[in-house]
Amino acid sequence: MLEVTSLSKSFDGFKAVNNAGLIVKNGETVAVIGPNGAGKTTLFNLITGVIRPDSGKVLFKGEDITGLKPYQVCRRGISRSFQVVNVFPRLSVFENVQVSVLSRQKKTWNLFTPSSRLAIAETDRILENVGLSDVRDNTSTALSHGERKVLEIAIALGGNPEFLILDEPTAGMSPEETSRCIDLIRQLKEKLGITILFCEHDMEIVFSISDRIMVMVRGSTIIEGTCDEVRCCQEVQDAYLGGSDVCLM
Amino acid sequence: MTGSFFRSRSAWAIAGLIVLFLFPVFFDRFYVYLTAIILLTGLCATSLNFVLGYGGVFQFHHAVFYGVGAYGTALMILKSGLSPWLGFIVGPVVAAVLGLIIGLICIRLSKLYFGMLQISLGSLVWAIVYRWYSFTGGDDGIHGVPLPDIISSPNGAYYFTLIVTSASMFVLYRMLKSPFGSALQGIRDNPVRSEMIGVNVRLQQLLALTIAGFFGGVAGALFVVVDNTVFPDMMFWTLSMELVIMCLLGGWLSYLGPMVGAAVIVLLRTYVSGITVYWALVLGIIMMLVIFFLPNGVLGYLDRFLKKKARAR
Amino acid sequence: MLDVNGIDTYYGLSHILFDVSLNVKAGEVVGLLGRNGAGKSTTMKSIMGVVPPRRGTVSLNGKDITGQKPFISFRQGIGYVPDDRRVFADLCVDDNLEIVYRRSKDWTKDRVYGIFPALKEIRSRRAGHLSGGEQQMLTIARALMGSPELLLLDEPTEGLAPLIVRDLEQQILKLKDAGISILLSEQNVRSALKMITRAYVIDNGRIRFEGTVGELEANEDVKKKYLMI
Amino acid sequence: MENLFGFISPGILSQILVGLSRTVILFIVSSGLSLILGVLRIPNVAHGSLYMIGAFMAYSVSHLFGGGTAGFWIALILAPLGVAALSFLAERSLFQFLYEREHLMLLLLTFALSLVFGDLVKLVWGAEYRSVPVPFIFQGYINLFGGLPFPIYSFFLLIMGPVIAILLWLLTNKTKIGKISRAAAVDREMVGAVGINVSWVFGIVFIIGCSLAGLGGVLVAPTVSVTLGMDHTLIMEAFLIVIMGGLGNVWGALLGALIFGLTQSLGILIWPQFGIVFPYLAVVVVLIFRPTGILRSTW
Amino acid sequence: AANTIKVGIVDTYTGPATTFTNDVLDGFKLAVERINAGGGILGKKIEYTFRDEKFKPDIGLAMAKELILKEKVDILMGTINSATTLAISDFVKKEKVPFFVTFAKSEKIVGEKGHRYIFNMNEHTEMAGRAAAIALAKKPYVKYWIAGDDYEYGHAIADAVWSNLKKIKPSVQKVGETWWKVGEADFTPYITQILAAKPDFIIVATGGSGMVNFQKAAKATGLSQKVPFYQHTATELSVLAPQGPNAPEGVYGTANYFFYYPDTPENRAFVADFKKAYNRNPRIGALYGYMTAQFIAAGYKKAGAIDREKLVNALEGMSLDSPVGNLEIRKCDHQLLIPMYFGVTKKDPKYDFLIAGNIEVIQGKDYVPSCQEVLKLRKK
Ligand SMILES: Nc1ncnc2c1ncn2[C@@H]1O[C@H](COP(=O)(O)OP(=O)(O)OP(=O)(O)O)[C@@H](O)[C@H]1O
Ligand SMILES: Nc1ncnc2c1ncn2[C@@H]1O[C@H](COP(=O)(O)OP(=O)(O)OP(=O)(O)O)[C@@H](O)[C@H]1O
Ligand SMILES: [Mg+2]
Ligand SMILES: [Mg+2]
Repeated sequence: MLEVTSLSKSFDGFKAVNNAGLIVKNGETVAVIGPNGAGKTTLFNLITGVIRPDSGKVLFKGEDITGLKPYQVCRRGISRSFQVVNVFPRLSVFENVQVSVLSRQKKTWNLFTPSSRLAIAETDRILENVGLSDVRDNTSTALSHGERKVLEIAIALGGNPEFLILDEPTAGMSPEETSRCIDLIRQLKEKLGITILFCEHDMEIVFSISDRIMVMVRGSTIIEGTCDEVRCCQEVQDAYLGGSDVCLM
Repeated sequence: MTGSFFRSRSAWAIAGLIVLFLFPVFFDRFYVYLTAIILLTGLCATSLNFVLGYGGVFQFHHAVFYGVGAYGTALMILKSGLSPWLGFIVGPVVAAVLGLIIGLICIRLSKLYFGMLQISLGSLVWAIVYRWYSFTGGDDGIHGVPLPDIISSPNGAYYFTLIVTSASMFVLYRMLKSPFGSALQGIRDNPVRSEMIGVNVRLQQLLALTIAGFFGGVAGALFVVVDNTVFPDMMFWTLSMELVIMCLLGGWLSYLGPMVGAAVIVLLRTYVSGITVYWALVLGIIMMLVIFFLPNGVLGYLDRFLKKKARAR
Repeated sequence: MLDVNGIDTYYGLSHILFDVSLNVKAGEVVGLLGRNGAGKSTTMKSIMGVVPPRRGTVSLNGKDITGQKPFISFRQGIGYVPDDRRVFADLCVDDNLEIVYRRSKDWTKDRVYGIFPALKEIRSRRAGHLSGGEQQMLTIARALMGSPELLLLDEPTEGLAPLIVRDLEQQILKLKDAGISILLSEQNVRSALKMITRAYVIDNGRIRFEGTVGELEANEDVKKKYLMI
Repeated sequence: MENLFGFISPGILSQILVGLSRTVILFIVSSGLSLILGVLRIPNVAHGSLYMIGAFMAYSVSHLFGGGTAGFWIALILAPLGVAALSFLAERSLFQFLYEREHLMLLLLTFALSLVFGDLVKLVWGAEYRSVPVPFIFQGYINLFGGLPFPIYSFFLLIMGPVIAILLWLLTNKTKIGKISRAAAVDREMVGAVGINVSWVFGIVFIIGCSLAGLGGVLVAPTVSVTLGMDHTLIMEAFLIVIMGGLGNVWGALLGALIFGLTQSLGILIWPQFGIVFPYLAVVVVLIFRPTGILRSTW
Repeated sequence: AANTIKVGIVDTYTGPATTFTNDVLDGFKLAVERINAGGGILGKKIEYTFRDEKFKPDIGLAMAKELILKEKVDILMGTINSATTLAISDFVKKEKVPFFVTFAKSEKIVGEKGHRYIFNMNEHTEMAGRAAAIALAKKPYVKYWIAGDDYEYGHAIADAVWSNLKKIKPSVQKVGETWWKVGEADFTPYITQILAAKPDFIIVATGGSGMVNFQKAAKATGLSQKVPFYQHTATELSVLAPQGPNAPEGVYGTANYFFYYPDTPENRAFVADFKKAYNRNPRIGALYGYMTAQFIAAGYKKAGAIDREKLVNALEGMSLDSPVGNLEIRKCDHQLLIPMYFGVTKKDPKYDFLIAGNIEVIQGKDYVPSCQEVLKLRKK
């Protein structure tokens, strides 16, 4: 479904992403792991058009989407969440998601129908799915950190994506919230058939939900493979896991 | 619950309109004139706030559209020989087109840069109007614009202003509550995220700028109706600053804030200037007090106050 | 050295901390554990003076520091590492360290780079462009520059790669050996337990448990109820 | 066409030199504005008023000391100090509490302040035009290329410009207070949490910026009439210059002032009818090609 | 309001124009105090109220409306801003309220846009231009350069001087023009440019604070010693006094009034009164304000009733004695005919600032456009 080939991006001469490659097949859940500063977030930014690559190609469903604007990428069915919480602070939780839904329905040019009559059912369904119905009318700033992270995902879901990119979805969540979040991701994958690309530092999560893992170090892909392949690979151990006990799990 | 809330809101609007309609019956001509000025200035400020408060765009030279709307109307009436009513359409349309053009040039820029580039472009427009004596009357302006009979009397002008202003305010309100308005507010709060949910941020903002230009132009056309004159000062940057101040003073996050701000400024100007020539000093001090004690503007404060009361209940 | 005595803290109208008391003795690493929104960060902010408590007292080495400005707290030896990595985005890494108020010459840039060698390599890069993990290191490094006696670490491992987390755990223990007392707030209890000697468990703004690591390990009730493990 | 040749032949060089000297004052004032904008994020509309107050103070001081050369030199020291004192007052009593507010709100506040200052000047100095004589040693002119006169005072200005630019650059980029203020511009609370008394840092930066406005006022005083309303034209120009150069960048302010000053003087020679549009056109062109100003801004 | 005659004043009391408008107001007040002290007009006292329009026409117009509709003033007076004046003019025409223009210089006020209710109490640009042209034609200069503020007033003055000069003395040539923006602070670059063209004489059409600024630059660059130049109001006290002894000598200028000229008992008395009241010498505006009050009083007296129409009728063609001699309000266009003094700046041991010397008097009727000309303009 998504094919990234030899993508590169440098900032002031520093190669943040260097010849990275990645393939995600339909229905898969793929994790990107790598040390801090490996270029994971930058890779996601390149795929979604937030920044333009210096070279390389991104193919989505066989079409070239390299260098498209974020909104164009989004309209092709790719949604994402951000590492740092990035929601609409002055809007309510409901509105946060509703805007996303309306945008997907191409209704943002509608000047005269009140929004309050549009896309209500769908927005509520998404909120229900992610478990935010209770705080539907709060403004997003009044949410706890974990809830805001979930709202992040909900906004992304508003775009009814075929392909979802999540940047450290559980960072900063408590164990309880984390496990809820994992359930949610599983549901998305299984019930809705969404293809997911995510990055995460919590290896338990990575190994429990991903089909395949890509390991990035200093901007380049060093290995791509199934959990087991990656888990005990020496390079990965050295560069990232640092001999933690995951190999035994 | 939302239903009754909405009903009460329209009830308030209708009550307000009735009062305004009866105004000339009970009040002296001067107050009618003053109200007309407040209404049209408030419309101008509201149209600015459409992009400033709701769009997060630093539209620092909105007066250009006000002025161009006025000039467009006045020149159309004076020079074209066509029906004067046409002027009231041409003026705002020209303002809208200008809004689009200036928007196209500025749109890539953010915040303060946007504002300053707009001031530059607006000043170019101002300079042309100011220097093009043969067409625009130069810095003396155009005076004594002839109007259709029914709106040339003070009351006629007032009712025309009232009707056009309320219609415009209604349309603007509907737009803000539409998906377009939601997207616009989303862009204000978080442009990056908006783009990521598939909103074409630039295009959306451009449309907003065009709409704001149009209604700024409408306000300008109304000025011609009420005061029969136009002059280049109408598009000088100081007036733009004043409009921004109206928005902030009244409350730029509430819909009627700019209207309230306009009323406050116009009334202060009228009444304080009768007492002292140092009215700018008084105005300045009042503005400071508002900033200190009502950080969300007059209406912003009222809003919050009422909400708090409602919650307490 | 640090004594927090019955503080109550509010954000505007919302009451967040209720009668929170805790203490950190010299050379200790004390954990402040609890789930999201429990009030860990708020406790730290109250100690630092960022969000002054409305009631209760905070004292450092017997001196009352309740509600004083953060910069004074810092000058008296409290280093603060906030949870939301607030590096000075506009400055390079070096300058981030340089502008810190220096109480003494104990900690130099070189010594700090010794603890975080990764930072040395990127010393001239703009802090705002660093990755999340790099920023996290920088904030800790920055706090160290002030030669603190007490370090408030608010979820230092959030978003860090496992390798770095392990490194960091080592570093924190090193800091402890260097005589710095630490108050550490963590979600990641497993990681925290490796470093701390004592722990407080906070929930809903109230201290629910206080005891040594051993006591905590033994107390299944608290672990289940408040820590979800 | 005739016009065109008319101005090239007899010394366009001297024309440019003269154009340069006039940019100095623009630069000094805008650099102060840029400093305040870049660090404190205050779009200080009252900056123009401080420039005007500086000029009026220069008048009063030089008048007090007999209106001669000595008076001017004393004014050169005292008037910026006076403006500094005034801005200190404003900072401690107003701005100090409002740094965290929206930029637009600060704009509103400074606008209010400029209204107040404007009327205060009228109250204190009255409505008369005031004039400060050119200090004796700078009186007169010398003949440059082709016998064209160049006022000696302008030479003085030409030297002042770069001196101030270098001092300011050193201040912002090489001193700790400069770095602190750049950090504080982004995250004030955190700067406090690493042991720095931000409030004072901001205060100092604000005062330095404002006294530059005062200095500009003193320097301009001998060449113009000191009047009410002299703040008005200046402030807009200063803002455009700052934006053109890149917010918060000292060299940007210098470059912006140069572009502004030169397009202004040369523009009028080329097309007298619409001469006033040239500086604005320059801003438009610059911003279209460099949307955040010519040099790197701190925003 | 029954026992008073109410005069409303709208003018600019903010910014550089204040230096002129304050004098208008003070001159007016002085006359009003006298009139009231002498029992008022037809037993009624004059009462006045003034507004600061801040040089903004929209505010000015709103204030005029407020004064007429709310304060119900009998007479309106002001302003220094031509655009404001024209906007108000259109309104007073509808409301039939007499409006005395005290400082705006646009020719349109009594020309093209003139009407029954408007009175111009000062010279307009065309008049100033003619007066200067009459005097300049007698000078030997041939190669002229024209420079000025790039706005209506600057261009109007320059055009008026030039077209009239060309008419009177066809041999003059224009070698070039320079226009700078209003509020220009530093004129050195323009002066260099002008000097390069080596003209015989420069017509400088600046207004307001630009007058002083230009003179300072002329002094600093030595222009005033190299090429003589003319500025309308260059010799006026408000331009020369602030510069003290440092103002350039040899600058030609025209003005309606000096406190030291004409040296007649009437003027001396007026100056003494003014000085006593305000502790400063009266300037040009003081005369306009003073005479406006005098004409209002005399007009009502002649009309015999507090009636606007009668007042207008009474004022048409009326003449009064003034500090500068007998002045007439012309019937056809309501223009005050007032002498113009063409002079050149010079030092005088009596004062610590420069004054006008070699004064040539040009009588009002000699430099005002003829009634036919005005009527032709009005028909347009
Ligand atoms: N706009 C930028 N300018 C300069 N350098 C940048 C920029 N964005 C990222 N970088 C650099 O690129 C590298 C990769 O950053 P990125 O944010 O992609 O890392 P990451 O893999 O997401 O790390 P983490 O897990 O810590 O979030 C970092 O070293 C960072 O400093
Ligand atoms: N600025 C604020 N205004 C209002 N409420 C706040 C603010 N900051 C935090 N809160 C609320 O205070 C409570 C405690 O927050 P705090 O940040 O102390 O939790 P925490 O234990 O640090 O959680 P986490 O592990 O998610 O960081 C939460 O319910 C949060 O919603
Ligand atoms: Mg990342
Ligand atoms: Mg926290």
